[in-house]
Amino acid sequence: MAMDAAILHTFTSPVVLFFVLGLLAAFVRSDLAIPEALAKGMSLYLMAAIGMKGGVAVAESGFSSTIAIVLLAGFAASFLLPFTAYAVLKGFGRLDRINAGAVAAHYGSVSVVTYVTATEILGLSGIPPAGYMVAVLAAMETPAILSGLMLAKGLKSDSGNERSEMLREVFLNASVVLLLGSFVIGLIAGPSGFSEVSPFFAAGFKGVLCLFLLDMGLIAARRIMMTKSLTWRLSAIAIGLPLVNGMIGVLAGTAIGLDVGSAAGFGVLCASASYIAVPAAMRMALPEADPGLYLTMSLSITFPFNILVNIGLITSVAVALAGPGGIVP
Amino acid sequence: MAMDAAILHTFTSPVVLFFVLGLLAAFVRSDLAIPEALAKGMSLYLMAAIGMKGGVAVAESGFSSTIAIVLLAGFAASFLLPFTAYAVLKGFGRLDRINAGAVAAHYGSVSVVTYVTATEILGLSGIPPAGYMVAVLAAMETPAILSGLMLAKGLKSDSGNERSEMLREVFLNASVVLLLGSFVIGLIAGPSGFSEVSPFFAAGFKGVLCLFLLDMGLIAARRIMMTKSLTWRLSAIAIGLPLVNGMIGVLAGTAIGLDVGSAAGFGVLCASASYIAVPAAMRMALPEADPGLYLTMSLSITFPFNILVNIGLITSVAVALAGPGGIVP
Amino acid sequence: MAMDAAILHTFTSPVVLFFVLGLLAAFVRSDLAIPEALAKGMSLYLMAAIGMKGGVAVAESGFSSTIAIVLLAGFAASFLLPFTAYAVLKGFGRLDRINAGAVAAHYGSVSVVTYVTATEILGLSGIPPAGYMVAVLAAMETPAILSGLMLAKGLKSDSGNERSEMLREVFLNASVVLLLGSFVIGLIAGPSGFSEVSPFFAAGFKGVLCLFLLDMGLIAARRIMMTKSLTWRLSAIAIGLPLVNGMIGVLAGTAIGLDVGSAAGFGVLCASASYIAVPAAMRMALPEADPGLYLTMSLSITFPFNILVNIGLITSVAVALAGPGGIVP
Amino acid sequence: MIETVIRKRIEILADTPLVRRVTDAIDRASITGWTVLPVQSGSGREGAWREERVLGTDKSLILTIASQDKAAVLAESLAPILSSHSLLLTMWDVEVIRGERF
Amino acid sequence: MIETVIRKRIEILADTPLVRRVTDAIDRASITGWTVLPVQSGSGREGAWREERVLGTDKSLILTIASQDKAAVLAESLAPILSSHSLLLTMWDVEVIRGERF
Amino acid sequence: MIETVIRKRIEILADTPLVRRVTDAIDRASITGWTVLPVQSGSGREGAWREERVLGTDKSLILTIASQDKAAVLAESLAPILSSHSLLLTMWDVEVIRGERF
Ligand SMILES: Nc1ncnc2c1ncn2[C@@H]1O[C@H](COP(=O)(O)O)[C@@H](O)[C@H]1O
Ligand SMILES: Nc1ncnc2c1ncn2[C@@H]1O[C@H](COP(=O)(O)O)[C@@H](O)[C@H]1O
Ligand SMILES: Nc1ncnc2c1ncn2[C@@H]1O[C@H](COP(=O)(O)O)[C@@H](O)[C@H]1O
Ligand code: NA
Ligand code: NA
Ligand code: NA
Repeated sequence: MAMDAAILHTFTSPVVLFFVLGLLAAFVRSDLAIPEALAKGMSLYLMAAIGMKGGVAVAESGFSSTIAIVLLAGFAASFLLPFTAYAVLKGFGRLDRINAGAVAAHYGSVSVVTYVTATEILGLSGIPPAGYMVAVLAAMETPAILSGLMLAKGLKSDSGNERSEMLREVFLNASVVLLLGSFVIGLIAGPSGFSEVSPFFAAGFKGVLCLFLLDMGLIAARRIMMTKSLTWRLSAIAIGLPLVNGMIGVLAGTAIGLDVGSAAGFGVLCASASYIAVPAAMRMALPEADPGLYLTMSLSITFPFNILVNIGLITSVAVALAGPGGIVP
Repeated sequence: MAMDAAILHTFTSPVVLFFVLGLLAAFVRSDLAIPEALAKGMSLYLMAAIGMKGGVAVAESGFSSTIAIVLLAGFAASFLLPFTAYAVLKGFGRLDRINAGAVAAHYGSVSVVTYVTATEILGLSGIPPAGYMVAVLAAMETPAILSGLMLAKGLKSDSGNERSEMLREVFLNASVVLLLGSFVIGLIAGPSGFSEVSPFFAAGFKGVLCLFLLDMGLIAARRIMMTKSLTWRLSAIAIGLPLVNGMIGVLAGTAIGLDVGSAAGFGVLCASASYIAVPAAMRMALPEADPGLYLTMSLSITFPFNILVNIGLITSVAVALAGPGGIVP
Repeated sequence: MAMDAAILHTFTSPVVLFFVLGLLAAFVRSDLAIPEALAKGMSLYLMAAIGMKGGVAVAESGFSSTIAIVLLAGFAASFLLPFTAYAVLKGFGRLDRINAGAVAAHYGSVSVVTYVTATEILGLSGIPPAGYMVAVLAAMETPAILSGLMLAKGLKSDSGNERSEMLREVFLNASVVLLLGSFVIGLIAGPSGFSEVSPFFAAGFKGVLCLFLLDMGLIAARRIMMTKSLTWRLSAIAIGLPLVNGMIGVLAGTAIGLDVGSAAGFGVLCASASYIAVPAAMRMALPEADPGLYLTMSLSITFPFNILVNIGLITSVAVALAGPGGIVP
Repeated sequence: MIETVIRKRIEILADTPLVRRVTDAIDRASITGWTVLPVQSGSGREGAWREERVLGTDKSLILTIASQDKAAVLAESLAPILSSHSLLLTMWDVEVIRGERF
Repeated sequence: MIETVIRKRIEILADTPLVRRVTDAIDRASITGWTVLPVQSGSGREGAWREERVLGTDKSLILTIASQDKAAVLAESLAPILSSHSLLLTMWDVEVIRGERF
Repeated sequence: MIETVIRKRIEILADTPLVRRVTDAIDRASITGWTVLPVQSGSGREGAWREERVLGTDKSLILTIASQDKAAVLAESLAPILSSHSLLLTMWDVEVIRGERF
């Protein structure tokens, strides 16, 4: 039942329907396009809003040892998942070292919008993830960049100076700063401070997400139509990795003792692949890698697969794992 | 009474007042300007919102034979109105064939923002048009482009390949895709799905419309101050056509058996002239035509005339035609 | 108590916290940035919203002689404050005539966002300024530009034609037109007309202010990190002037007989320094002046000082001056 | 000293709806690439324009680097529509590094 | 081979509030037109700048194509304010098609 | 006639995340300044791109005016990474007024 519900909610939610509209519009080669400044602004808005909401939730619920454990788990997953991805990309995917490392970094890191869409769908199913999961989201953004670079370049390569500069840029990239900053603001402001700004950050949220996903649908579909680098092997990996990583995540989340919504959320985080923070970091740190590869895989294949199929799947597994009593914890 | 009310609502509505502010600011040569990316984004937002609202309304009311009839009427009006416009523009207006065809296309097509402003004013008067009128709006966008091109170029001109490419671009232009796509999303999501996103798409609507009309006022007034192509004959046509087309529309709408608000809405659609989708199509398909002509006529004369005068007029006529019992159908 | 409350509200308000986040993010050299088109759009939105709200408030309360008096006081303050500022900047600050005049103009004029932030903090403390203070805000924007130019160039310099063109540009600059225009729209539309658009202009206001202050924090901190022109003397002036001007304003406001919130508001207006309308005017009228000076002083020092410290101070003084009975007037 | 070779740089100002037509012509001339820059406002024989992005009638600047020969092919193929489509084409010689790319 | 003629291409970087002054000078030199491009950030003797659009102190790039003579008139008329107004002017020869337009 | 001198104008197209690396190189070549222009879309050997600003992988155009010598220093310092970092560099001679600035 929960599975059917999650899938049904996926395909009647305006949020997902706008994503599909974007895909279709690009496939029929319509000139529909969201101005880039606006799209960028919407992505910042979504991060600020999700960050604050998470902080407010933790301000209400208080800290617990679960939070510390799941933060650690997130850190570990982000750092370790690139290693298996790298092996598959080099072996089955036939990529060279540099490109395999660059792509692997994307799959260890996370996609904020995939997570946000999952929280909407989980919310509709009555099992929203806990607020602290936003901190996990932020924690999972960057470790994968480090392991991806290690895999691509080995440990020695860069001069110490360049390396520390690079680390600074990775750890202080826009999305990490905004997510964590808003999270802390939510913590400090608490429910009463948040209520002042909730008409903007809470009420408007799903509508902005609709327009942003419309744009992501357009960009994802146009990219796959223009790509020159994709092979069937890589396409298969771009679907296989989120499937496997999602299952690992949901199992780990359940094992840690997360509630069913948070376990599903953790699964989605592991399944998702970055297409905002990591590509920019790779342009800087691994300019020799082909952006046609990593952007097309993460944005044009994995992202739609996660939105349209995998979130529903992961939710069903989380519900099944939680057992009959799990849904109303 | 209804007439006075409609006119009063026109001039105390913030929506219209911001348009007037834009006109005035441009006339005194203030440097006030809305960033273009934002203006573009607002126009997309307005189309997505009006499309969804229409779809939700039809999801609630169900389909009826009236919808089929008025869709057909809209299609016919959009295709046929350019023919009379063309005759007047070539005869009285003294334009050559190319320019007369290009301008005529604008007057057969529709202005989304004029329609949206009319729905606000009609809503304030208690006679909102039916939700399915949004589908009519979408249906009326493109037929006029075809007849305008036929008039300008004759039937033979382009190679088959170029022609089919052009047709694709015309029928899949951004506003048609977004309007129809959002309409279908509204249909699928229905009232319950829409309620999730209504704080964004419904509550924010009038405010966005205010800022967008501020920008349109600025652009319309600046354009008329910079134009080199306008004659008094063309100015007269830019007022005469919406008057006549509006009356034709309101009569046809009443004859078809539409409720008073929808009949007025149909009149406004016929009266309005496109200044977003059609100019871009003309730059592509008729680059030899002078954009100074068609943009100045449709945007700088017809659009303000419709907003400030003609919507009120059309509403009064619709109310008068409906008779004493017509207002509460 | 009111002082503690004001300070507490300052540092738990999301609005101020986002400003601090922007400052911090820039100081650690994060690449976080709000698209410029969006930032510009937010500043226009804030002006339109504050203007309308002021107009609606006056439509409700009616005109009174207090309004005329405080408008005059605002005009006078804006025109006169640059004279003392000029003396200090030339003497203690060691600037030449041109630069001293240019900087002085900024300190006579006002910062819309500083005022808006103050109204939020005053509102939280239960003593919001009166609606007509928005008209005072608009009135104080430009006189300072005139006195600054007089100080920098003397009275004779420009040809009559150039001068009148310059005056037109100064008096019809975007923010004056938008503030006054929206104020008049609020007056005409009144509470009932405003209720249509209030979900956009009222409910969204604080959230937009958060993101705008995030951006201002980023820009202010980046500018001070890139500046080459700042001396310790000028930094001291950039803190001393708002302190002194704020006290003058709050005393004058109380003497005029304003309620405690409006007196504090008047103090904030005198204390604030323009960094939007005036810099652009100076680029036009005094291109020889160094923008590195006036932007860094007003935006990177005075603005944060006002937001983080001075608004709280001024509020406390206003409350103290009003005496025990003053708070509940 | 680094070695440079001479190539043609061609810049074409066109209505944004016509950019595809220009880049198609560049591709047909088998030039390796092109880059599009945004344009804000302008003035010409047909009057001034600004703020036309929302109307969809704004302009863009297309720049492309090509060998002398390919540049000539491109100029030749665009010449017939330069006037009718209000295109503005300028070209000049530039030095590039690793010119074999172009 | 298509026939081309040589014209001057002049590009002027100016504060956005001063664009009108520059385009007025272009019009006064009776040049047929100009085009304005947006600029994002920069650095010069007076330090670096970025993100100044919201403050209204950003810069724009004005480009114009003119005959040698008119270009000289324009350069002459802008020369006195180049320094005081922080304008940056470069010009060079370009080939244009149908040069009678300029 | 106003007096002009010849300088090099260098334009470099780079991924936006790499702009800092390019401007650092310009500063290291002790050139007085640089200016960055936005870019909208493009196409090259690695395929076409557009709308990548939200992904952070869009491109920017950096332009700088320098003396012949400093231009050579800059070209030399960027040459090693031109290919690996997909930079596109063109340079040509321009006339500037008050050339002592550069
Ligand atoms: N011949 C060319 N002319 C102009 N721009 C080019 C050219 N070749 C490549 N580009 C630009 O440089 C980017 C990277 O090129 P590439 O490294 O060949 O994929 C492209 O996306 C274009 O924006
Ligand atoms: N001489 C010129 N220099 C630079 N840009 C020009 C020139 N003439 C025309 N333009 C640009 O080309 C567009 C079309 O010109 P026109 O076809 O003459 O109206 C103008 O709006 C300008 O943006
Ligand atoms: N050598 C240069 N090359 C390119 N742009 C420059 C150069 N020098 C200055 N600029 C631009 O001109 C602006 C003003 O320069 P300045 O007046 O030297 O501060 C800078 O902010 C840059 O955008
Ligand atoms: Na992941
Ligand atoms: Na029509
Ligand atoms: Na002040």
